[in-house]
Amino acid sequence: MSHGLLLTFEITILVLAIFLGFEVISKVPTLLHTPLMSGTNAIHGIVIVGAMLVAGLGHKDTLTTIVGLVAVVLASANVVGGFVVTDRMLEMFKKRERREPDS
Amino acid sequence: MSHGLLLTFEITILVLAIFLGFEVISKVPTLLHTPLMSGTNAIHGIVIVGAMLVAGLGHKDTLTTIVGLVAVVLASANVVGGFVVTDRMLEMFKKRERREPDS
Amino acid sequence: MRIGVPRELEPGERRVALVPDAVSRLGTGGFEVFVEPGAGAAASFPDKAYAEAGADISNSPWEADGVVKVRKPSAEEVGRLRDGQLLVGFLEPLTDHQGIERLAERGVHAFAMESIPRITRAQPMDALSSQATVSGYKAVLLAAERLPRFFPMLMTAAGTVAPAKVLVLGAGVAGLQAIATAHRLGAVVAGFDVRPVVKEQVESLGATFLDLGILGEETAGGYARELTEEEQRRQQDALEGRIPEYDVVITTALVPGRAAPRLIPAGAVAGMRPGSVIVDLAAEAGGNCELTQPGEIVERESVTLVGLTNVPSTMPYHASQLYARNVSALLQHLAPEGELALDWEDEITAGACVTREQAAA
Amino acid sequence: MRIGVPRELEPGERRVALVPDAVSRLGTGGFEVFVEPGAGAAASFPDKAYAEAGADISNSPWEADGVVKVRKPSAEEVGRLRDGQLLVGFLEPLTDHQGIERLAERGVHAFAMESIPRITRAQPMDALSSQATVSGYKAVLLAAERLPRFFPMLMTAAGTVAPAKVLVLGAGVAGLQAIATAHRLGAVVAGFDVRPVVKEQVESLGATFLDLGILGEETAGGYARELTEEEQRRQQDALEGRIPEYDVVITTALVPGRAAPRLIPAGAVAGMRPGSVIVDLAAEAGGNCELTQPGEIVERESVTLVGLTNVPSTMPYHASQLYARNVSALLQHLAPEGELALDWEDEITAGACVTREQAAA
Amino acid sequence: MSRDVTNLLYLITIVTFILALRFLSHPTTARRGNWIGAVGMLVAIVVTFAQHAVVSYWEIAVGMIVGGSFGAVAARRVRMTAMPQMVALFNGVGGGAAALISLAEFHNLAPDPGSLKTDISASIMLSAIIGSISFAGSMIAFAKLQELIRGRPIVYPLQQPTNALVFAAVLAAGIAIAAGSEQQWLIWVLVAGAAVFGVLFVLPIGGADMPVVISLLNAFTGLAAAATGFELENNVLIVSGMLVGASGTFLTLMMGRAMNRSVANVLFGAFGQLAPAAAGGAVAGATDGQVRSATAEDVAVMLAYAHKVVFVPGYGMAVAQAQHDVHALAALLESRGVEVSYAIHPVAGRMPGHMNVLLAEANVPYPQLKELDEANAEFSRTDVALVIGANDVVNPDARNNTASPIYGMPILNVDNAQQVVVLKRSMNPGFAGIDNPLFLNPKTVMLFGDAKESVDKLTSSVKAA
Amino acid sequence: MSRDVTNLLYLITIVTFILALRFLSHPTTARRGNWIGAVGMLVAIVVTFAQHAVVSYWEIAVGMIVGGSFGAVAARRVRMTAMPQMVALFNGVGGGAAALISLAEFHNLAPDPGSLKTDISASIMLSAIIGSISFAGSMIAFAKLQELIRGRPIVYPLQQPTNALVFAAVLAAGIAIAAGSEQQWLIWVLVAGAAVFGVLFVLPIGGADMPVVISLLNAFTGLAAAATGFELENNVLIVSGMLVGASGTFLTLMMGRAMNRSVANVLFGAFGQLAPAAAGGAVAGATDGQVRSATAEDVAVMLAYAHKVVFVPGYGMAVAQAQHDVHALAALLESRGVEVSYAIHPVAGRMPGHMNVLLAEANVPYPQLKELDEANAEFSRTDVALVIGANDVVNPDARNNTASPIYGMPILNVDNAQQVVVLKRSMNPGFAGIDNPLFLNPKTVMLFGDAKESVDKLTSSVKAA
Ligand SMILES: NC(=O)c1ccc[n+]([C@@H]2O[C@H](COP(=O)([O-])OP(=O)(O)OC[C@H]3O[C@@H](n4cnc5c(N)ncnc54)[C@H](OP(=O)(O)O)[C@@H]3O)[C@@H](O)[C@H]2O)c1
Ligand SMILES: NC(=O)c1ccc[n+]([C@@H]2O[C@H](COP(=O)([O-])OP(=O)(O)OC[C@H]3O[C@@H](n4cnc5c(N)ncnc54)[C@H](OP(=O)(O)O)[C@@H]3O)[C@@H](O)[C@H]2O)c1
Ligand SMILES: NC(=O)c1ccc[n+]([C@@H]2O[C@H](COP(=O)([O-])OP(=O)(O)OC[C@H]3O[C@@H](n4cnc5c(N)ncnc54)[C@H](O)[C@@H]3O)[C@@H](O)[C@H]2O)c1
Ligand SMILES: NC(=O)c1ccc[n+]([C@@H]2O[C@H](COP(=O)([O-])OP(=O)(O)OC[C@H]3O[C@@H](n4cnc5c(N)ncnc54)[C@H](O)[C@@H]3O)[C@@H](O)[C@H]2O)c1
Repeated sequence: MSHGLLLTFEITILVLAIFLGFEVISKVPTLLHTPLMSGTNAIHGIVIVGAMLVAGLGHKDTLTTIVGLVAVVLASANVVGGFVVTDRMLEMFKKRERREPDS
Repeated sequence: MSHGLLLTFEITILVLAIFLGFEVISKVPTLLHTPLMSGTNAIHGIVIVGAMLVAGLGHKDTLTTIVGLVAVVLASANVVGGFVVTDRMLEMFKKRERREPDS
Repeated sequence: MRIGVPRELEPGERRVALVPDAVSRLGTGGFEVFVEPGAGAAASFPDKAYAEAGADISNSPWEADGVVKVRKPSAEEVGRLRDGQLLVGFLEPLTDHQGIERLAERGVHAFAMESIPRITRAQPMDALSSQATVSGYKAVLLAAERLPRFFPMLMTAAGTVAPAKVLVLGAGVAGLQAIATAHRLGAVVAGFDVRPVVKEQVESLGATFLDLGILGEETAGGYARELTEEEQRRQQDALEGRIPEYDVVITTALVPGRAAPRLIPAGAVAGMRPGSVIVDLAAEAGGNCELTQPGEIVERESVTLVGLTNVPSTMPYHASQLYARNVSALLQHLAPEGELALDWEDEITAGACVTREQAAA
Repeated sequence: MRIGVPRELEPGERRVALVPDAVSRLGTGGFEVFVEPGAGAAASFPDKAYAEAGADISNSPWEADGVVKVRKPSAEEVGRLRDGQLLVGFLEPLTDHQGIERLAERGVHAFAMESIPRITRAQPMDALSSQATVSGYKAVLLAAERLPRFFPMLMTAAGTVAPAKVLVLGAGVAGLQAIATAHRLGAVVAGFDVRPVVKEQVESLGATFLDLGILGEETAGGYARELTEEEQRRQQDALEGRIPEYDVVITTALVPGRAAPRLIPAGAVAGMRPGSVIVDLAAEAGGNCELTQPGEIVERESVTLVGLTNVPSTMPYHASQLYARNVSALLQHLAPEGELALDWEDEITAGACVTREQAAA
Repeated sequence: MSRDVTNLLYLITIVTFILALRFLSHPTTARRGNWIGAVGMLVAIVVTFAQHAVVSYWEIAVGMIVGGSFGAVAARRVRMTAMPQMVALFNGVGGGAAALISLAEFHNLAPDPGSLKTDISASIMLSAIIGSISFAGSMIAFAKLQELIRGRPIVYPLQQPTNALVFAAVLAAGIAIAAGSEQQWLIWVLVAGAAVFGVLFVLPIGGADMPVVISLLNAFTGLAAAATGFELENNVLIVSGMLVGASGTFLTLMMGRAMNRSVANVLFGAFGQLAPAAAGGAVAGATDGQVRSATAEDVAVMLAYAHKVVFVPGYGMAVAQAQHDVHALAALLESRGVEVSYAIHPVAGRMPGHMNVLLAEANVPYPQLKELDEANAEFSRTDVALVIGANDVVNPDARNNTASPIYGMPILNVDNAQQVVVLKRSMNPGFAGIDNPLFLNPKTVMLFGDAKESVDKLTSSVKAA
Repeated sequence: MSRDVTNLLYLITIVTFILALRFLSHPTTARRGNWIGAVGMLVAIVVTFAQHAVVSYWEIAVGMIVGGSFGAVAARRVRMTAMPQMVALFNGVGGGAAALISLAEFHNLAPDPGSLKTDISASIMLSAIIGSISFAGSMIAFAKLQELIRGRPIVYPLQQPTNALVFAAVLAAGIAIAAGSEQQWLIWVLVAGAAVFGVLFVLPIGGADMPVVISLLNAFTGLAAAATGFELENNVLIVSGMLVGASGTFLTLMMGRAMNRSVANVLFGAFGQLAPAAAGGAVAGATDGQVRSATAEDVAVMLAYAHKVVFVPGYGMAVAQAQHDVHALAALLESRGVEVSYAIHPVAGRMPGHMNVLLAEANVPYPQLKELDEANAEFSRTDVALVIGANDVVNPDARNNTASPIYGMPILNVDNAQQVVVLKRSMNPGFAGIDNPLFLNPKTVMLFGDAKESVDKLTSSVKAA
């Protein structure tokens, strides 16, 4: 099996992901624009997987490892910060809904 | 690159296709159930590609070729019949919409 | 068949039994109509209109094979009737026994509009309903005109006007129409009746049902059963407590063949705010209010009491139009091709007939 | 400051200048109110209610520092006024020059309710608007009671009742209220006015605008300019052609300080269906209809003409309540802390004042 | 063309199929969607032809012409009412093709030891089983609908054990193949056994339930196609097959829901354990004498594409105080070019003029209100009569049944309209307390629920249509 | 764990991310969606740790703790108002990580000739460029929002040529890498050049437009992550990265639309060729003195999640004859548990009682109507005041501006509510013919359009919310 075949499958995945991405967020209310942006921001923190792979494969030279580790640090900040910020934004949202009647 | 890697990518494709399938047809009106069923029926006529590949690869023995050709015949019927039937169903639909005012 | 339409002689009666439109409709159904000159004038139907509709205004209506009237004939009119002649009108069979006796003596086929059974098939002939519709509507106008207040709520630069509160007692045909009309004008409306099904009907008009905890039953014909004395007392007491909240009370409670139930004792009237109005549509049957003066509009305890006995007649044009339709429907039922063909097996014919040729029914 | 409320003497006038509610409100604003016994009786406000609101019903209202009235004072009443005293009421400054003269002679500070400028700030004092609201509403009731037909459409077992067609000429405050009320009752309503902005206003009430192709202008105060003679003639002609379509015509057209414009010639009345009704709210200013008899209800050409001149007085409770609010707002403007402090620079004070202490304004 | 280039070009087909599905889900775009799908299919075929590994051009072309013409002719000739069995037929041949591909692949690869990796052999067995079930099941469905065999559930003793036995045999053969056995006969047993199971599976299901079964088998064929994609390492087959598999499954569930029945009930109801739900019946397969209930979306599509709609209000509209909502729906339909009027029966409601009062309150223009005679003259050219909480006033017994207590009352002949929709909460009678045969009329669908809520749902659904 | 098993387990993460996105698009489920995403992320991290190829556990763990704590602390500490710059910051570091991965991969693979296939090198260059632009651009966006540098567009002569030049250089290096050059310095030039371009690209964009820019850069980071997925032949990276890339792009377009501006206008507006649209302003970034217009969906969410909503009808409601629709909206909100009332100004409309007549026609219950004083007492505990075609009666000039012709008229103090929404067709004045500063209040958003249509849209949107 050729490397080319794998590539075509990768591209197929890409195309499907594009459609899913569009499909899934069509018709979001404006008020959710910012939290949704923040939520997707957290999701692309998945580069942490790439960073771990690059940093973690033992047989690499020091530069690779160091650059990889810096990438891990950055990506971790993205992941944790992203989810926490989103949660805080949405919390604000929820609170309003939950406010008990004051009359 | 292993055959296993390709398989994982194939499965990834499968998963994405499942989501897309669900996503795309959520909320169809009941009246479209039958045409939509018919339309998807036409789409799985894509097995014709498989049939062509099986029948068309020259170095196979006769049985393969014959069975493949029968598959081509069946799949072609699926493709052509499927699209035509769907179109006829939807045509009926359109006509009603286009009817000119009669008063 | 020839039908005569005499002018109504009852004082204050402005309606007429057939309107020009009905005359032309009957004309195509094999009837000939004799109209007394001036019969429709009070209801805004000039003789010219009758003539154009094909009526004969030169012959006496009493010559015809049948006479249609709104009110029961006077003694003098009864004298002009003859054996076998048809008579249709509000003949008051349950209360005016003497009048019915007289008709029986003359041997007329007399059909009382109020005796037509209230079955689905007979709805086009149901003059009680059509005239009650007029009364219900008009009762609200009578009240609104006499009330020193607005019906609707208004929030204005000169302050807020609170909406009038209207109570309708007895939510039959007239009562429901009154509720609908008062609601339209913007009043806050409540309805009350002893028949349990009425609650939903009142609410279906956007009004509320006043729950007094007193419910009677419905008889087979859809009418209310008369309450027992004990029930009546409880009802009066409950109402006495609630009536002072209202600016307008419209009463329509009737039990066929009985005196109107007493719903509003004098004490309740005294409790009302000065300027309030009571319209008693049951005045003719003695009134639902103790202080009602049948036929008159009086003031008692600073409350205006409207006891008019013939409300539909105050809106003669449409009241006559509807009545004429009822009468035509009955005539077409009794004389399908324009020829009298009385089928005594028929529920409507048998039910509406109060006297027959040569013998009382 | 002490304010007196005398009983209105004008025949048929049932309103009162201050109601108990206004009395208590003024009480907290530094005013003392003297009410003549029986002043509010015709409007359903008993003396007891005034007393409970803090009014003094033992002193003569004429003793007070200011007198508030609905109608202009009679000659006899003017005699009881004194120099520097405050007088508030409908003083008819544009038409009753003699009366104003007399007031000037007495040296009273006279403020005419109808002269309050129609600016935003003065809206709570705008008695023309508040009383016109009453008139507009009542005009429809007067018409509906007298019309031998239904206003609403009804499709019944006894046939269909067509809705009444109502035309309202002049769609100012009263006209718009009439349109709204007739529409509520279910009539098919059209409105007409010479001011171009009115079309949208009529439509905002769910009615249609009758387009006669005649449009005048609006003056600075929001009033209509008087039409030229040529325009008037064209209007009459156009209306004469259209009016027979309608069952009810309500007219409210006025131009301040002039006789009411003639909109409906006798010919148009003759063209109407028998039983139709015209309510002329401009009767006091001579009437919009040629046949109107100011102050009376007459029948002409089988059409009922309602020419009552004091319609608000037929609904005295709410008319008084609104008027009292207007008067209180003016009093509070003229005497902010309960002490008279007339600021002649102020647009409202200057505009509403018709005579001043010792000298005519 | 190399295989990789082919696979990239197949992406075009994938995209068109996704778009086709999206478009098919919307009434206004559905037809366009079908065309887009057809174009994508053409691309896939051309691209496959161009792949240099494919050599037997002529044979394939002839095969395609044979199969294609059959499909085209059959699809064009058939009557509109026979459409469902056509879908079953074409679905069956698609499933058959998938099964045959697996058969050929196995035959082709098995003799070459080691060439059959576990995932490939598992795919072969799956597509063979599913394709074969789909083929045989669809043929039975076709035969039932075409009335070649009787439509009623066919049951016989020991049905369940038989089915289980056949299925177990198929499964055993399948596991053997997946486990690496390369015996040729296994695949024949597999295909044949699955076909038998397909027959047994569909036989006990009644004709009225066939649409749901066909939809399920349709999803099966999609899955079979996806499995062949794994066999052939082909992206377009995997994606398209799975799209159909997933959307078809969802669609099957929705169809079941529209019939008020669970899919399990449809499939296994005949075995007697699960009694069919009493109230509902299939919209597509109902026959005279049955009450059919529809969803708001369904009715909304009828309304949105109608030319003329007549509203028939009754006491139920008053009880629900739905007059404002009714006017909003009518105004929406008008804005879409539908001709709207209201048929007012003289005794609708509980007082003379009841409907007038309410509709005037909601500002319905008077000219849209039609009296009995006028309305009855219009029904024959009415697409949809929407009965809102009326009952007695539209009861055809008043016309036909001399024994009925309301015989002789003139009624609104809504049954002259093309379609009748009745909005009420239950099958309860109205004022007169009598049953209404209108509700059993094949033209009629019921939309159960409070009139106000139903009308609101209709309004939102019409907006979406 | 083998790489293939890892890849299969990554599917869990993929599924959670898809669900997270779906849930995030809906107000009621958004928070749950975020949690689902976080769980999926955890799965991916654990799975990656478990892969036997990964060896430097400790270094990685320390790196994660360092980065993670910074992220957690920064995210928790920041004030609510500073959220947007936080998003920019975290987006930037994500982009930076992607660029660094590419740098490391190139450094790792390039010395080993032939190991760099074209697709891999192309991916490396794409993720390096895009990631680097996203990193630098986000940092500038952060600095602008944090007011470390001034927020206004920064322009200077020859800006465009400079940008073009930098971009050309980056592109040249990229092409060289993709073409197979394995020079180490090329990648450094690429990364550095892209970073410079990122800076230059964002500098000229104004602070108010930053949300759109951040959204775009967010999509960029997603694309960069997807590209690293190609480098590493990793499915979760490809799918997740592309999901973010696609949804982020769409979101950017929607944000632009919500601001009534094209994205091109936002990005290149400062260059002067495209003047910013006069009417609209960003909802998120508007400042005092600007008219902000909102969409119906936006307002619908405000209403649906409010505790108390006060409707303020005026002459515009009458003109639009929207009273029935207003009542329908109010009833819908009530059914969702929102407390609803109507504030009736004594001179709203054109005749005394104008609003009363209309609202009574629509059957609005009398107790819900509040007089001026009563209503004003309620506004301070009102979440949303919905002004429907009123103007003069809510003009705060009547309270504050002695020069105003309406000074002294008591008005409805809607500006005491948390938020004010004004429904009218334009910025035209009302009866008094004067401007209304309420419309410029930062609390106010305008929903332009005919009142009836706007209210209808709100009703459908509230139903969907
Ligand atoms: N107009 C008059 O003057 C008058 C006077 C007295 C009697 N009547 C009689 O009343 C009848 C009128 O006929 P009609 O067709 O208008 O009414 P109907 O025959 O009484 O039927 C009304 C139907 O509305 C349904 N309904 C009740 N509430 C509902 C709600 N909230 N939502 C949805 N549906 C609801 C009921 O079915 P569910 O319970 O299943 O929902 C009922 O079957 C005639 O028989 C007439 O003779 C008329
Ligand atoms: N109540 C009375 O008795 C009375 C009598 C006479 C005068 N007035 C005066 O009238 C004013 C009343 O205040 P108000 O706030 O009710 O009205 P307003 O100040 O006149 O404002 C009405 C607003 O509604 C908008 N509008 C008009 N048609 C619309 C439509 N179809 N859809 C959406 N919006 C529409 C207009 O803006 P767009 O054009 O931008 O849409 C206008 O700004 C006061 O100044 C009062 O003094 C009152
Ligand atoms: N199906 C048909 O064909 C048809 C046609 C017309 C009327 N109807 C029905 O006939 C019934 C009678 O109508 P009607 O208006 O002629 O009745 P009615 O004039 O005899 O009485 C008026 C109302 O007063 C009520 N009432 C009696 N005693 C009362 C008491 N003590 N307190 C309070 N209310 C009291 C009655 O229940 C009735 O609703 C109604 O239900 C009406 O719907 C049916
Ligand atoms: N902004 C405010 O504070 C305020 C307050 C109250 C009233 N107003 C406005 O003042 C205006 C006058 O109201 P009004 O009711 O007191 O007016 P009015 O009583 O003087 O006149 C009644 C109506 O008759 C109309 N009219 C005059 N000549 C006519 C003719 N030949 N044909 C037809 N119609 C004719 C006028 O245009 C007016 O609409 C209205 O526009 C009202 O809205 C404004």
